Amino acid sequence: MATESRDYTEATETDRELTMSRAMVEAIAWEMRENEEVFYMGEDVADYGGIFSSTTGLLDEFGRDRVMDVPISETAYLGAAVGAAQAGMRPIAELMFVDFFGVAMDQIYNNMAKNTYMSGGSFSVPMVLTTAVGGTYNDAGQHSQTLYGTFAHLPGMKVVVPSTAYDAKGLMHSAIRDDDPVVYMFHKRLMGLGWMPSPPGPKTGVPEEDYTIPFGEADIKRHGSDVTVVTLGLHVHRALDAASQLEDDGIDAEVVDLRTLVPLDTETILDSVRKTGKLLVVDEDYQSFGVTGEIIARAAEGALDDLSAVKRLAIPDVPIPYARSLEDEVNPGTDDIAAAIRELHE
Amino acid sequence: MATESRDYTEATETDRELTMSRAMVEAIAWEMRENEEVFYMGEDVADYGGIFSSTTGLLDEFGRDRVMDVPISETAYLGAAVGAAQAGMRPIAELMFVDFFGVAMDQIYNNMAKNTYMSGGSFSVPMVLTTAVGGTYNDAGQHSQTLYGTFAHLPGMKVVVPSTAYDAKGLMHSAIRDDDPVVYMFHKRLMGLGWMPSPPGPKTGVPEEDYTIPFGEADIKRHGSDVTVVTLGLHVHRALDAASQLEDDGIDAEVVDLRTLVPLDTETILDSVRKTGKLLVVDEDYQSFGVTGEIIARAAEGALDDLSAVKRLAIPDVPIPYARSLEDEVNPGTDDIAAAIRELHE
Amino acid sequence: MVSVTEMQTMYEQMVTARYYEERLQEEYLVGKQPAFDISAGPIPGELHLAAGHESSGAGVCIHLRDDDTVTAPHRPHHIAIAKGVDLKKMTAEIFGRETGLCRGKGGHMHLFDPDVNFACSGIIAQGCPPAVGAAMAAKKRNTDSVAVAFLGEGAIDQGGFLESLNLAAVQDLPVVFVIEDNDWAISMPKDRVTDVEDGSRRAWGFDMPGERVDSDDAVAVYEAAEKAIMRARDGNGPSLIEVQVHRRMGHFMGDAEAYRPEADIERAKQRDSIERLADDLRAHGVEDDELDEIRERAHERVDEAIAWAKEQPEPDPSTAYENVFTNPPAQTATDGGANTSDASSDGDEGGDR
Amino acid sequence: MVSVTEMQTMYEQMVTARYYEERLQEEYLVGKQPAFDISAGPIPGELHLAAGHESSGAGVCIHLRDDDTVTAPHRPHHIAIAKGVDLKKMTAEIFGRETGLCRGKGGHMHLFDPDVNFACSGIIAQGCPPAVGAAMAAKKRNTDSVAVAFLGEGAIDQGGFLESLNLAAVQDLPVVFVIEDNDWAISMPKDRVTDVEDGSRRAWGFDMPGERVDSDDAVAVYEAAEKAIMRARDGNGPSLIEVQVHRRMGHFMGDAEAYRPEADIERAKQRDSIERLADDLRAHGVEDDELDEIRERAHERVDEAIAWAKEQPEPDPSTAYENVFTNPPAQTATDGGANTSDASSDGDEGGDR
Ligand SMILES: Cc1ncc(C[n+]2csc(CCOP(=O)(O)OP(=O)(O)O)c2C)c(N)n1
Ligand SMILES: Cc1ncc(C[n+]2csc(CCOP(=O)(O)OP(=O)(O)O)c2C)c(N)n1
Ligand SMILES: [Mg+2]
Ligand SMILES: [Mg+2]
Repeated sequence: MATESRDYTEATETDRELTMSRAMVEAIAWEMRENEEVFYMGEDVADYGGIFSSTTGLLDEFGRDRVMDVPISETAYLGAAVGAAQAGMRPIAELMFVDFFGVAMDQIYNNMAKNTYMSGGSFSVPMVLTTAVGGTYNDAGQHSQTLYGTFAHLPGMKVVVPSTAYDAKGLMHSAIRDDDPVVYMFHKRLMGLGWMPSPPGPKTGVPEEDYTIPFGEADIKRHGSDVTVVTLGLHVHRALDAASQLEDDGIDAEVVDLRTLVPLDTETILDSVRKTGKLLVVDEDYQSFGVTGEIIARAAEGALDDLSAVKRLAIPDVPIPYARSLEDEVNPGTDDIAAAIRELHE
Repeated sequence: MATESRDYTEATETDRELTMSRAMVEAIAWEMRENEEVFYMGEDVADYGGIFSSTTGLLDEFGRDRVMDVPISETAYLGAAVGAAQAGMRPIAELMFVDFFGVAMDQIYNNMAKNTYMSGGSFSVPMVLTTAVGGTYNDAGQHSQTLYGTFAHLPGMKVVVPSTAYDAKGLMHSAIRDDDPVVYMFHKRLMGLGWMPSPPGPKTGVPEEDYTIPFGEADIKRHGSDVTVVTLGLHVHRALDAASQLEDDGIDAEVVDLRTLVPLDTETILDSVRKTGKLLVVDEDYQSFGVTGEIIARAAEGALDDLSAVKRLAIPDVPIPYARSLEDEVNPGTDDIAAAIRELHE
Repeated sequence: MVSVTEMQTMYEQMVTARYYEERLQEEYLVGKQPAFDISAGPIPGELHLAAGHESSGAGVCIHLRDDDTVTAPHRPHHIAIAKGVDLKKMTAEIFGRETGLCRGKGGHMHLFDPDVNFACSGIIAQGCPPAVGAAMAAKKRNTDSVAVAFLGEGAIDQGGFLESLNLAAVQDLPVVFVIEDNDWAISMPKDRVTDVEDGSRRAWGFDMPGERVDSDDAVAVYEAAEKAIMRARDGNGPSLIEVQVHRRMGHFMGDAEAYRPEADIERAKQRDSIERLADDLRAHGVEDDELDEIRERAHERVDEAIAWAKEQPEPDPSTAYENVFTNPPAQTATDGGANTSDASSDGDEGGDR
Repeated sequence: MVSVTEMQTMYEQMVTARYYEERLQEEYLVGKQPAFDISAGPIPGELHLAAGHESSGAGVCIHLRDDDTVTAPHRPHHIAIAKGVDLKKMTAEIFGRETGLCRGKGGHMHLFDPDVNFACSGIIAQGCPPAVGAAMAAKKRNTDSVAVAFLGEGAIDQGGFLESLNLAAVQDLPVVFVIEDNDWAISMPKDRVTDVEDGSRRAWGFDMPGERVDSDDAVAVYEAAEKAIMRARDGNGPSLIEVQVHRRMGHFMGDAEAYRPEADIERAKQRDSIERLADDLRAHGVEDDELDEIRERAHERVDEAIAWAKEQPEPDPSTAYENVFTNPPAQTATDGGANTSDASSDGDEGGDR
């Protein structure tokens, strides 16, 4: 599947810049206006507006019936979202931190993800599961994971990970309109929260009108010819920074933002690898049995002869530690990425 | 880590052959006799003896206090096992089917797996989580999964998958004696149940005395020079059958039984791949973001130059369907493996 | 008050369910004798029969319409029949056929019929949250539809059920939870797993009405269910009902019940709700002829469904790759389909993933 | 009946907790002003302070011994202090230092002290099952140790808590569940998430005694806890207690509480359990001097702990790879440690994985 190869700066060619959080909410509000069947439920999504500003302002516009605070009963309310979706509504249900998936995974992976298949297609589950992911602010092992691989591994869910406001809005429109369950994972560090400063990258120009971004199309956020860096979420920005650093040294890295893990855009990865011959995969999830392994495997399956070197950076199979020195050690940084690209280039 | 390269038939060089279920139970009973702190809890593990005969006879010998039926409250009793383990006991807790993990995953991956790390090592969690895995008997999407990758991906658990009675006993002794949480995944089709006939492979000779098998040592179940087949669980036997079929055609496949996913014996894989240059990974879990990807990635990282072809067979990212024709289609069979080896060999 | 016609309807559903399972049992054992092999024969996999549970399905579902939702657990046939699930397609599904309710993908524990809003599933208490969600949808849409979640007494210790009680209560949702208490959860008697004899007491802690029907008298079930369902339909919120039923067989086919006292098996077999309802009907002046007629009609319908199902085609292997998504992505997530050389030469199936 | 000495002990624990958190708040805000940045300063990450909860920790833990187990939720400091967790090491942990309780790996939500069998964690109701397990171990070993699980009123809707009640009840385990009802779960008031005003009613559905202490009077908490803990210690099974406490601050630092009515904040601040206990002590003839002395001693201890903690070394990055396992496998699971060139040149850390 050829990706529409959009330059990283193109999206910013509009006057209006939004944070990722505002872009997400804009899409949700638009869909709620259009379609009465869309509603949002989660903990602290009404008056609070979402701990990570995923629902700011929605209560005021849509009222308590469509923006619902629910008990701390993830099994009950995520499962209820499945039931409402099977009845034809379009619930958006928020799991406050992805780290909490374990209290409700049965409803997520057995009902939400499988009911379409197991019913032979006679039921659909058109719901969006929104959830905050990621570390970098020292919240330790139960509040800092991304768990990208955990969700992408289990069939039946589409899995979306935006890295910019532009992508966040388009992917949210697509997610709500999709007739299938979509897990929409937003990285806290990219949301543009006042109390958790984002890097400059995720705040981009965002068109006022609604638009969709198709699932399964990776986005080449930087074109380059020497080394392919495949990544997603926060690490798109770290990879871009690393690539900039290396420019002066004449190393030209290509940065592929996966944007969706399911479906996965294998072709864009292969095209890039065929060009550069060198693959670095950067992930904020645990290293083994996850995203990095899958990307490398696809490259090996599809372009083994073109591949001269592979490498990966991810959380090295340890829970996320609390102390700053420890978390920084295990979460791949810009310097780590630059060093890895350099190593591959040699 | 060099694996003790034991011939597949060696284990059978003893008079006494046991089913995998009896070998497992023998190890558990031995450890319960030795150590009063070991106890077993789960649903239907007392009078019933375990739905898959994982506890046959234990109630009679050890009584209800040490072989405990518990309410259908996986969160409560698996979490209780963590608490008892942290208090210094050595619980074995059974999750009847691995497919049910979703109702209790928080206790499994956040408490059982992480407390050692998050306490900085001041607590240990010496427990074994036993669970039945696998399909082939048409029990559909909520009772036929292996979920190998799901467990291996999350750090803090050792993950064990025996394929023979000999391995099952040794790995069980190791699991109970280990000071860390061990997820012990036994494949229903290998247990030697009267009502679900096993292939001949898993029933092997088993020494009467206790013995351990170290974690992190793959076992080459068949030596060969042409193609490396890396697999585990049920598919060890399918791979061995496929290898036998191909012998006549002069194709000499090596079959590596991983035995433990965490820790993973990368060196044995690499040694084999360096020798054959060709890698087939066969898995009964979902294909993407799981075991097959990880093994291929490790081979690519460690032996890219030696690698001339890779291939994988796994459940093709669909829930496990019920009907025989459908389940057979998605679960890699002996013929599929033989065809894949042949293809790689060409 | 129950009418004689309603009693006849319940009777018909109950004898249909009983005979259906007797026939299923026969078919299930084909290929599994003399040695029982769960994966052999025309119906492989687990099979949980509900003989002794019939009053619950019939007594509750008689109050329901097609637009009301029912979720059932792993022991679903009597409920499905009472809810009006298409018997032929359901049977074809159990036989794993292409024209089954789920195209052969679900099997006996996973029967989905959108026409009557029925679904069942295999994990304890799993249907409770979706039933709450169906009720939530009904409330949001301002319809008077209701939802009913069935579960076994072994499921009342499972978090998902307990959370559902609270969510339903605090949002005043039109949902009724029905516990089928057959005294056993596989091999575990109720008193080994909870201190509460009357499972409807679980409702107390959530400020929800709870009521226990102490016998599997279909008319008593009818009355308790009527109250709860009307309460829900009228917008007055959820209820919990426990119904005493009996497990006349092993937990699943092949369960020898070595753990179960002989006397308990005998007791379960003696108290048959179907005979009891027949007596009630006779007491209301219904002739034996009429009862025979009902039974014959039921048997015919069942035999026809089973005969039809057995003629249906097995699903083509390539359909295994379909239905993962309603809107399949334009590209495949894996190279799935490559497991057999046949499948990979068929260019089509990869598209639907 | 509570003795004056016990009241003094509770008072000391309560003022220690209050002052400790006041000091933590100061330290937490270092580097976070003028613009609040959760990841800046010497104490990054979330910080949940328990001002207004002190009576609960003190009134319960005064009945506990070191060999009794306590699990606490995300708001743990007052409980940890009352349980006797090492204050210096706990503080060093909160500052993310190498000599902290968890070598800097846990932080404020994950304090583990094996010496007094204390642990806390960050996911709702997560500590309930392990407390049940500690009680199970005590019963199996025939000791008279007990376990106490603390949770917030927002946690009484979570399956893990509800399942734990049942498991504890059916096995008659020596465990006490203590709900700290501060009226709020972050921004959600209790009546938005459950219909039950008195959380101790949750016990009814499991045949367990439940009792609510309607004010945050430490002596009243003492009495309810005494009864429950002695019941458990004497082998008579579990209990559930709900204690009314007050949240004097935002849910976590940085929470502006825009959702919270001004009057509610005022009300929470007025009713201070520490002042109330001081009055009680005075009524029992304890002089102001003595109270001042207790407070001074508490402040000194806190200041000392904080000063000590701030002098402790940060963990060496290489220690991030340690402690995944107690018995690390001989080989590494990944090539972890390769994230920085520094680490990968250090041959040691790979061994401990
Ligand atoms: C979460 C979960 N745990 C365990 C099981 C295995 N299991 C299937 S049926 C059953 C017993 C159920 O008993 P009950 O709810 O009383 O229903 P009954 O079978 O008696 O109708 C168990 C333990 C499961 N399916 N799901
Ligand atoms: C399973 C789960 N869901 C949600 C959260 C997020 N969360 C953390 S604290 C909290 C509110 C807890 O309220 P309560 O139990 O009353 O304790 P309080 O904070 O008031 O002391 C929530 C929703 C979580 N940690 N775990
Ligand atoms: Mg039952
Ligand atoms: Mg609270």
